[in-house]
Amino acid sequence: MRHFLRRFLAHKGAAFGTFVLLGVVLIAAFASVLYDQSPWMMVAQPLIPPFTDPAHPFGTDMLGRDIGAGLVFGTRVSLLIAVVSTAMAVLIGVLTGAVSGYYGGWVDDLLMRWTEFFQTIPQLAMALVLVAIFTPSVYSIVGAIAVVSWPPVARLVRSEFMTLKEREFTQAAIVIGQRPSRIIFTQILPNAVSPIIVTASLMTATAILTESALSFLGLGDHDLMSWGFMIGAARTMLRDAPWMSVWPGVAILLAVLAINLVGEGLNDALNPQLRKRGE
Amino acid sequence: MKLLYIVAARLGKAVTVVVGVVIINFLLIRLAPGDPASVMAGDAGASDTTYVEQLRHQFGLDKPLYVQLGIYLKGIAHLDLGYSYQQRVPVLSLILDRLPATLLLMGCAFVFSLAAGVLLGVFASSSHYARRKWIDSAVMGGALLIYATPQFWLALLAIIFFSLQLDWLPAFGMETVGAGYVGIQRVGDVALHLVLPTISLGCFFMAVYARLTRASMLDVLGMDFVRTARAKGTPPGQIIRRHVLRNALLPVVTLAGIQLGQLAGGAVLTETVFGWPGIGRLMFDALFHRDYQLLLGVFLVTSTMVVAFNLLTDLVCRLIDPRIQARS
Amino acid sequence: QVRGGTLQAIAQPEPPLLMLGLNQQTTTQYVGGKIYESLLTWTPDLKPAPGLAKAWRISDDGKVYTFDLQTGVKWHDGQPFTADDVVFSIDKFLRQVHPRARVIINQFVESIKATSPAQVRIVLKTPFPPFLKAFVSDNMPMVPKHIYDGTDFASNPANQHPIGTGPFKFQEWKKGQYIVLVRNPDYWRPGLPYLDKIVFRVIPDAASRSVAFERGDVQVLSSGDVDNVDVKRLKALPKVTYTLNGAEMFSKLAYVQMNEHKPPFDNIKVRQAVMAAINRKFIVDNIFFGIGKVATGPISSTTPFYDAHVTPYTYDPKKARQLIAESGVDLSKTPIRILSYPYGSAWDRLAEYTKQCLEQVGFKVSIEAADPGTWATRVSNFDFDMTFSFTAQYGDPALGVSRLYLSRNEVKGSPFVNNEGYRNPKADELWDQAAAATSNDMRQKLYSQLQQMLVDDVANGYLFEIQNPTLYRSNIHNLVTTAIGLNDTFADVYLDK
Amino acid sequence: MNPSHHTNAAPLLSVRDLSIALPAGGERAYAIRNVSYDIYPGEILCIVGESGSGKSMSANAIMGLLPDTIRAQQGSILFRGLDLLAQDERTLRGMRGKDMAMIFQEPLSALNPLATVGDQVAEVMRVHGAYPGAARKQRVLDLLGFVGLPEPRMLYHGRPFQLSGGQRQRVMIAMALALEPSLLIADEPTTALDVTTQAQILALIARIQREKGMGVMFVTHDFGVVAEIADRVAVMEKGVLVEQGLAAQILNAPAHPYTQRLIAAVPHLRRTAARATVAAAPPVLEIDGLRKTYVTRHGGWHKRTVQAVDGVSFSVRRGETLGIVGESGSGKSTIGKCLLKLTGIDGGAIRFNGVDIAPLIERRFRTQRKHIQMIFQDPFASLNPRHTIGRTLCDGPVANGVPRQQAERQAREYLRLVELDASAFDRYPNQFSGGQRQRVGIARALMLEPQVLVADESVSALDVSVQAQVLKLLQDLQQRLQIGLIFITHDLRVAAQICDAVLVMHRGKVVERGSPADIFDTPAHPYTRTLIDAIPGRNWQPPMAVPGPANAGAAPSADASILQQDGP
Ligand SMILES: Nc1ncnc2c1ncn2[C@@H]1O[C@H](COP(=O)(O)OP(=O)(O)OP(=O)(O)O)[C@@H](O)[C@H]1O
Ligand SMILES: Nc1ncnc2c1ncn2[C@@H]1O[C@H](COP(=O)(O)OP(=O)(O)OP(=O)(O)O)[C@@H](O)[C@H]1O
Ligand SMILES: [Mg+2]
Ligand SMILES: [Mg+2]
Repeated sequence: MRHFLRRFLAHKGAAFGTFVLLGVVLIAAFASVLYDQSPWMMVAQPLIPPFTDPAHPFGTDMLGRDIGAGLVFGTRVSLLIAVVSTAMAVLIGVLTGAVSGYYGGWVDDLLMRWTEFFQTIPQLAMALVLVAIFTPSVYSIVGAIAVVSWPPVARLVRSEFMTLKEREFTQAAIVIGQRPSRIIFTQILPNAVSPIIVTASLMTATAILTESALSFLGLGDHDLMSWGFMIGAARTMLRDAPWMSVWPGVAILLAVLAINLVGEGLNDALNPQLRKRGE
Repeated sequence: MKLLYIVAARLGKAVTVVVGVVIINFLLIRLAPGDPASVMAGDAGASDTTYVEQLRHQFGLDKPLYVQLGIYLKGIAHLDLGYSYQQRVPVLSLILDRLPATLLLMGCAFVFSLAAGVLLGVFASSSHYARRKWIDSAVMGGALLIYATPQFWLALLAIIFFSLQLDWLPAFGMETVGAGYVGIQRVGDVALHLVLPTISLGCFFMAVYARLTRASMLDVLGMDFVRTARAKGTPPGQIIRRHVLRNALLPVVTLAGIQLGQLAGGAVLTETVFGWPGIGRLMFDALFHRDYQLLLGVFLVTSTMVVAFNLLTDLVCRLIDPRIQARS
Repeated sequence: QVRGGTLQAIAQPEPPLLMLGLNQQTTTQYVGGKIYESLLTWTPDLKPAPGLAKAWRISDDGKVYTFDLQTGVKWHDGQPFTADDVVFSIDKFLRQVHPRARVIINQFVESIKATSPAQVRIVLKTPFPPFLKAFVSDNMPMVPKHIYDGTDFASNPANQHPIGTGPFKFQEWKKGQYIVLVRNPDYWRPGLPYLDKIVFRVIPDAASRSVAFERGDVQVLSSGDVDNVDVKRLKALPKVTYTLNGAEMFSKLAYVQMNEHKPPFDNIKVRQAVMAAINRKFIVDNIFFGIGKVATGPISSTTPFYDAHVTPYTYDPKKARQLIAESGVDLSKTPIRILSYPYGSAWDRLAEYTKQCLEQVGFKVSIEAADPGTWATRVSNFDFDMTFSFTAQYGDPALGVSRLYLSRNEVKGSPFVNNEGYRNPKADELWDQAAAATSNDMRQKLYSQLQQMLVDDVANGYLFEIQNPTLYRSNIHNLVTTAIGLNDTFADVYLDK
Repeated sequence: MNPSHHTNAAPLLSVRDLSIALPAGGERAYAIRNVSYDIYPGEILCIVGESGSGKSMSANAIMGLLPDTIRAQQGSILFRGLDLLAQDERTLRGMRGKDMAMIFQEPLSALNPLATVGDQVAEVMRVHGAYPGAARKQRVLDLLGFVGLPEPRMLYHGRPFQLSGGQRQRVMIAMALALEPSLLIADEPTTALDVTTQAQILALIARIQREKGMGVMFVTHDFGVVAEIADRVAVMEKGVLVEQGLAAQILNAPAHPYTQRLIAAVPHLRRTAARATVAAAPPVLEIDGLRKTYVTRHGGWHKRTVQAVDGVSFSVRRGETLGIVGESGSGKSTIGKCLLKLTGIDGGAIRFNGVDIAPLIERRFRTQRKHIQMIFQDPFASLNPRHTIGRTLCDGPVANGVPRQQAERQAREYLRLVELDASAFDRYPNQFSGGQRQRVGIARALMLEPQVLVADESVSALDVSVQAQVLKLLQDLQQRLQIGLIFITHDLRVAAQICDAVLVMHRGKVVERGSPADIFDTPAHPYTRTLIDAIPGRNWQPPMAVPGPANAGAAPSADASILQQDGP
């Protein structure tokens, strides 16, 4: 573990990513300390440019809402949506992929056909349809992102399982008489965790982008302040109040960047291939 | 012969998948509140109930769901994708109207992202291999930055900068309307219009390809046969070109197949921002108007395309790597 | 006046169809209004002017309408336009397919006959003074009998290649890109139109549309083409003309609709509290960027029979809280959901603003997003607590206002009727009397009474009168000359060189 | 073998005082230290030593193919008087493949999977500008023929995956020979191959060396191979060259204790004493007419069937050791898999204590599993890297309904039995050496107190010295617990050493059976004879009376040294 940490932090990008991500998480956690009022609250003159009013360093939007508050509370929502949807996608993907890869045969055939159904429709299109159908809300957005992003996880886990189940320690587990469910969860899964973690970290980043795209197209949750929502709302003000979209744009960029860097760091640290080459 | 069999078998599977997609979507869409009649009433800004009922009857929406599904599937079997409720035109002709624009943008963005991405990836990895790591870091850092930027944001900024401030490129649409260009002039005009959407659509995947190519190249560079090549006295440039690239390309091709599939559904965001008359926007509008048949038609066409691209990817992979043929 | 030139405009959202009888979306009216005509046109002060009818007479009892048609009018395919076409259009075509016209026709028209090839006589069942106002192109477009009679109107191939009598003929429609109309050389008004061509472009994104105007790619922006925030910037550009005229016939009015079928909004005091909790001036200034005018009641100031002397509501959160206290309603037990109105970002902002205001006075509020399909269905089925909406008034309260309040219009299944569930027998009676009264004084009296009543009851929460900014390059002339503004025929529009 | 030339010729290659440092954090600070040796033209120098002793490092250093992170620190490598360490990459590149060539260990991965065989062989000529034009293709074909590949014309356009391991290794050799280098470095070129192929390749290298008069550096860890081809031998231990000399001298009269220990651990083809024969108890396991056919789909309708096991019958009693030998692909592992029901069978019966277990479904058979256990081949792959040893050991009893506490007690007991430290219980597999891991594997199998134990190549992956320890342990325990042991191996020396009876398999069929003595001394079947002839260095008998710890396996001290070497 300590080895792993050292390797991970030796990666400069990963260290930076972790630093930013920690900051983002802290901001999310202490949002209500930083700003005691709801981000929806109209607290000042509309359209104060940034850095002109010390009370509102990030400026205000057309309703006089503090952009800073929006950013801070948006962190919470964007992160939540990203993390929850990724968790759901990983859960579905891992279950499907594990069963499919472990049992093979017709079970595999059936599950893979099912997976294909979801892969055949382009992701964003599918997400749009789902959100529109189940009416835009944080639940439907999270659900839709999860639904469109699990198939790659399933495929990944499936292929991991297909190789791992041929590994001798799995065979050993069969030979000593363990049940399939135990073998799947205690023997194979822990060994497939690192690629899953890496994929999940990247999916989290994609989820933030997807949420913002949905918001941009008018399918965000109107009760929750998210970065995507802020950009979507600022779109019409792009010319007159560019700061309204620049701030959340930068926030998304930073968060996605950080998560990616962390993902890459994890990848390098967890990937024995690279380790062997002594990098 | 063998190839033919594979293609036939895959086609069989593909058809089931596409039919499955259609059925699932058919049922899914019906879960949505509202139907085409109510949306039309809403758009008209007025209505009375009998009018709405009458529309429903006219569209056949008053029949039981399974009957509607049956009718629809029977239509598909005869290549009849039905009628758009909103636009009162056969769905197929609407889609065919939009398809060329989608294919054009898709093709350009695909070629751009793949070519630029692979080049960047190869460049970065060979810099890394040649121990010029800072070049590698710079290229990859740039790629990561592009990857992390929301696409529509980039697109909006591009319009403002390149077409408004600099006035270099047209901001939207597919061609200059009413200019009456023909032949080469028209090609040039369309090409100019393509630049911004292609770049803003392709950028994301370019970054993805660059990263993937680089990682894959570095993986292959660590393999034993590279050492064999070095032991023969092969210079680094040749090692990269003759040995590494082809071996590293396989995951890139696989991903490219997936990207093509994603593009097949049109690019709603890009089409929205650049007013590109593609299939993504058609789908989006159909969705909001509950234009069921049109929406299903779009899905049918795009999923058919996705399946076709998957098949194509498979074949390309087989060409690149003959081992796959032997293995399956 | 100079002949020639191409006018570039925007059709957004892209109309599904140009056949005005079958579709009434705003853009269909905009584009279709150049192809189809009605019997009359209306001046900005809502006086009738000749259209396809050169003269018209109303009998003293207000029941018989006689129209003398223009002569020498031809359909775009060369067939002559006659009284038979008028009879067919009204009696068969519109009666069957037009969601608004059919209501009027079914309710009031007893018979319609061609008395000569150039004269039509319509007999009403009861007097209905606003009847004449129905004769505008979007409500009563004239359609060719020789093409539609005996066919399935909805699937007639001519819908894709519309044939009307207007100054412009349909030429080409590249779906998702543009629609091209060309000059009709056989137009019945000699020498007109001036323009050779009108191109309507499809540009889905509002920001891109304003860029298009700035770059000069399009020369006209109709209201809604760009967000209000951009209007301010665009109208300050050199050689750009800005006008709010041309919407007199529609006089759209925005309101907050509260579901009076259930608590808490079944309580008048709660509704009054809402009116006091919202700063409507702020809405107009900051959400709609000053384009609009705070409304006083259900009838717009640009619609006849408007009465300004009703109880005013002012922004007063304290009063709102007091009203809630008086109502005895426990707001914590009745959380409300605002169903957002899916027609643009300003409406989203309005929902967000309203939510903040209401929470300030003690409501518990959440916002539900919806797409147009969901919105229409839920409002039609009374499945909402609060939402926003706006409707056009069509130049007369009897055409565009009463439909929202009559208790007989409180039926599930369609939006833009009495969805809020306002029930007041006294008001119903007044509406009917006012619609049938033949004297304008009488009507004014009845409508004044109604306005006071609806405002007191907060039948809907009247927010503001929507103004329609039109922006165009200053070398364009005669663009907005009638009560329907850009939806008119453009026969007189010309470009300076 | 002709060791007389040193005196009159200058060395072809002369390694002097070479030290190579390892990056920090490794198991030791240097890969090799102060190593010096010479290679003369026309001789084969074998470098032996156990895994990790630095054999490959010194070979790679000569070619200038050390990993990026590793550098030679001091010393010199003189090739015909030219110090290779002082040359720039361009010069070295010009020499590689032309003056010196290398054959790598892994025939699977050392060839570019996507390029044709012909192109890959021709490449070495292309980069050095030799044999231009049509001559080049002819040269490639000649080379392919020279290394004994069939149908060179067809192979020219073939790709590596279409070749067997032995054939690939021949392609590598052809590549190395293309420009007739004066120095050939072969890094374990036969380790991945089965005995018969190994014998062919060794013969080939020896022949080439004689014909072309090259100097050959041959890296191996197998003393049999050394005995087969070496002129001179250098022995390495943990990066240090401990002994070098003429082959005969090192093999038969090793001077350094480490060399002595290594040689003592080489299994003997002849067993020292016959074991007490097993009582005529009823067989615990009887196999009758076992058949297994693999069907692989080849793209379309074409099927390829492999008769992996074809009508095999045998039986094992408790306390008896049955060896199954045969070349690679003869179906040995498949028998093991069938016995454990890890794969379905296509015919025959598997009677365990008289009951046919073949038709049982998995759920029913699971309760019986504990009686038939297996020790897996690869000590690295067979332990779940994410579980502690304790957990791995307890999993079996727990799965069979034993309470966890009791299982843990039992596990500690077995750890002692296989001579592992009690602290092993809480450690992870990566903290153990290969030999220790294999002991864990044995303990895992024994935890369930099986009546039958299948050991599939259980010691093949281990170094000779460790191999000897593990074999000893296994034999002891098997006797103590009266287990019917089925020992699968391709190493005839090992089989000869521990089995009571041996089956010889060839293409899925049993071609001969009998006691080890019968089989190795008087093989009846021609195939058996080929197999025995292929044993490298079969004419060499490791000296018995080597002083020092001959019974290294039982000695805890040896264990401790392994722990230090491979520990975390
Ligand atoms: N790329 C590398 N990075 C760091 N250490 C390495 C690397 N390659 C080898 N080593 C270490 O160098 C030492 C010598 O390794 P080498 O490969 O020469 O052993 P070997 O004698 O060839 O063993 P084997 O018989 O297993 O091939 C070992 O301790 C090994 O762990
Ligand atoms: N899963 C499989 N599918 C198809 N063929 C297989 C499979 N497993 C083994 N075979 C084939 O069956 C034959 C016997 O294989 P097996 O693994 O039993 O050989 P082996 O004697 O154990 O060889 P080795 O010494 O290399 O381990 C071989 O030809 C092999 O290619
Ligand atoms: Mg080695
Ligand atoms: Mg085997």
